[in-house]
Amino acid sequence: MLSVSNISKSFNYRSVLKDVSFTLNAGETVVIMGKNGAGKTTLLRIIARIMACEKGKILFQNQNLFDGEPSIRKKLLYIGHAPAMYTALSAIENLTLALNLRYIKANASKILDRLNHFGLGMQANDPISIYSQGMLQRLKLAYAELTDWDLLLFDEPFTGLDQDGVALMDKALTQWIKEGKTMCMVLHNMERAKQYGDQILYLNHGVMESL
Amino acid sequence: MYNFWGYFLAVYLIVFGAIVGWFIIQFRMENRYLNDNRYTQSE
Amino acid sequence: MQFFFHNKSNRVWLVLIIGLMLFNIWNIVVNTPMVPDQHWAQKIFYVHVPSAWVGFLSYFIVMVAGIMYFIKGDEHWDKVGLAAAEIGTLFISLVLITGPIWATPIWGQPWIWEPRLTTTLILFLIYIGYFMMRAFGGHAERVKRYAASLGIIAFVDVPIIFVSVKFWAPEIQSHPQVEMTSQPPGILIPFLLSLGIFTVLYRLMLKYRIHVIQVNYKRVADV
Amino acid sequence: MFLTLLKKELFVEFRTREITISMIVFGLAIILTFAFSSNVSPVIIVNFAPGMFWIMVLFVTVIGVHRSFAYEKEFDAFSMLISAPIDRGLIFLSKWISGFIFLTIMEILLFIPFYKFLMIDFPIQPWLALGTTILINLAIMVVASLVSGIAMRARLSEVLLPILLFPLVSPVIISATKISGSIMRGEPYALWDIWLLIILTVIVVFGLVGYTLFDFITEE
Repeated sequence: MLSVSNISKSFNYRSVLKDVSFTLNAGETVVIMGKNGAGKTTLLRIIARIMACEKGKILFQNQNLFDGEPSIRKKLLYIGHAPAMYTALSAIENLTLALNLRYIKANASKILDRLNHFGLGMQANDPISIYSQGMLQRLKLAYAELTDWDLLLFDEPFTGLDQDGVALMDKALTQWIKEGKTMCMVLHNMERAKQYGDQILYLNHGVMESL
Repeated sequence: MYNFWGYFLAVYLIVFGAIVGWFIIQFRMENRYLNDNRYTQSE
Repeated sequence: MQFFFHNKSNRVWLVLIIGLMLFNIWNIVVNTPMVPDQHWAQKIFYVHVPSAWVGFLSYFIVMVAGIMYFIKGDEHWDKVGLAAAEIGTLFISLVLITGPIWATPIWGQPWIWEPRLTTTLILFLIYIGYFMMRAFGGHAERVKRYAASLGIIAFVDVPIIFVSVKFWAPEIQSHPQVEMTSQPPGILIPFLLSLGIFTVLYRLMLKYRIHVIQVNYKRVADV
Repeated sequence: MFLTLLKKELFVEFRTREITISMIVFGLAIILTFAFSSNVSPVIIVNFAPGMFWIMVLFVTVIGVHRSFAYEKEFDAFSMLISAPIDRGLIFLSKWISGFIFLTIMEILLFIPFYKFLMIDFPIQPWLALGTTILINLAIMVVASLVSGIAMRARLSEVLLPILLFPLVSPVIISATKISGSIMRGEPYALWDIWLLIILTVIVVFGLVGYTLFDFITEE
């Protein structure tokens, strides 16, 4: 499904990723761990083509991600720390926009139903600038549920969630694993990594080691 | 009609002075970088 | 990494160019005819016009380096672009200094809004922005991409600037480049010779600057 | 896909009205400064009016374009656009056209105060003036969007944007002043057709260059 080969990225000549390679087959879930600043987020953003990298090749569904057409990334979804949405727009408008950008027909009732499911039904029409960190995290979950993706790059799903937020996230993740979806997550605590990850990779000093 | 010897001299001094100056600056920079570099390697 | 002039061919080139330059100056001072009303001032453009030519050639190379950097993604092209931008700006500022010096006796005041000088000035301002962007653009890797795209945008703008300025500022008759084609061989031959020598000098300067950037990059990257 | 992006630009602007408000108020401030600083008789002002108008438009474009990229940075909204499976040249086009729309709205609103405050009479053929202004807006906006794509993420983007923009857009400003001047004086088309050609070349050339380069510029 995804094969990342010898990615290297440096900021002001300090190399953050020296030579990162790993492969991820369909239906598998990979958890990437590492200290802060090890380059986990950089790696995910490079795969999502948000960030450029100096060297390296990435094949997604064995098509070259760097030189290929943009439409290759239709089934690749990246969810980062920030919700990547417009503060001025409301939750519904943001989701409609995000889905249209991915060539998905977005009907309002389906969106509203997902928002209700994740406990955001009441604030659906308020601009997301007033959302709390936990609500933003649920908005991301709703977004992930609505888009049909084959590979999800999820950056630290559990930050800023209260009790039932964590429960919601657990339910969603286990359900996706049951459905056989492939995911690549960045996590921090070990037993969650063991619970979800078929393969756990440890990123330190710019190189990827499997634990 | 006085000839413009002064202007001619000024222009040539500026142009060739700048070019020679540039070479000197490059040489000094190269010197500094290489010495700096040699220092780290020999450590 | 060793000194640029350690390897034999660069040293030979340096000696050759010094010789050519001295010959060039001697040739201009002695052999070129003295134009009646301008006397020595007319000899300024044996240096002024070649510097402008080298400056524009250099900005063209920045564009080519930018395009190649995007196609190949190879680090080397960014160094070529940076070196060419720096040397180009050096020559263009020489043109902007010598231009008014030449204009004071001939046209009466130092700065005249005429097409060529104005185009050179606007290009100079664009490259001030280019170097500011290289300083404040963000981390080095991103700045390389921005610099390459700015190099392309700047040169694409040159013809547009030249045409708009050509109609905006009235043409002054006694402009060196305009006169060039209608010159007697006595003036034309030394001029073309000087042009060639300046281009050869530029080639050596470019190679030298790329080498110095390479040495600096090696030092920074290893640390 | 371009329409979705354009709709988003207009929608966000409609919701916050940041760009239009700041453009109009800033434009008015510049007009008043012109009026205060030049209390000469209108007969003399007429020669400077086109130049003043386009200087105002240029400064207002810098404010507007800067705002339009600022709200992309909140909540990292720009990464939604970049990671989406769309061609990034479309982002450039949507920024260009939406900026153009805001600039035209701003100019229409400031058209009357500009002429009234400087006490000069309106151009003889207003439709011709409007048509050329629209073309000139397009030309200014294409350069502004391309340069703001570069300056957006820089640390000193407030300073870097005008410094990069003004020299690059100078041919457009020269042509714009010439066109507006001759329209105000009601000169025949033959006199200022060359300037219109320059404006059209800028639109075509920078549109193409922007479309191809934006893919490299937007990546972080």
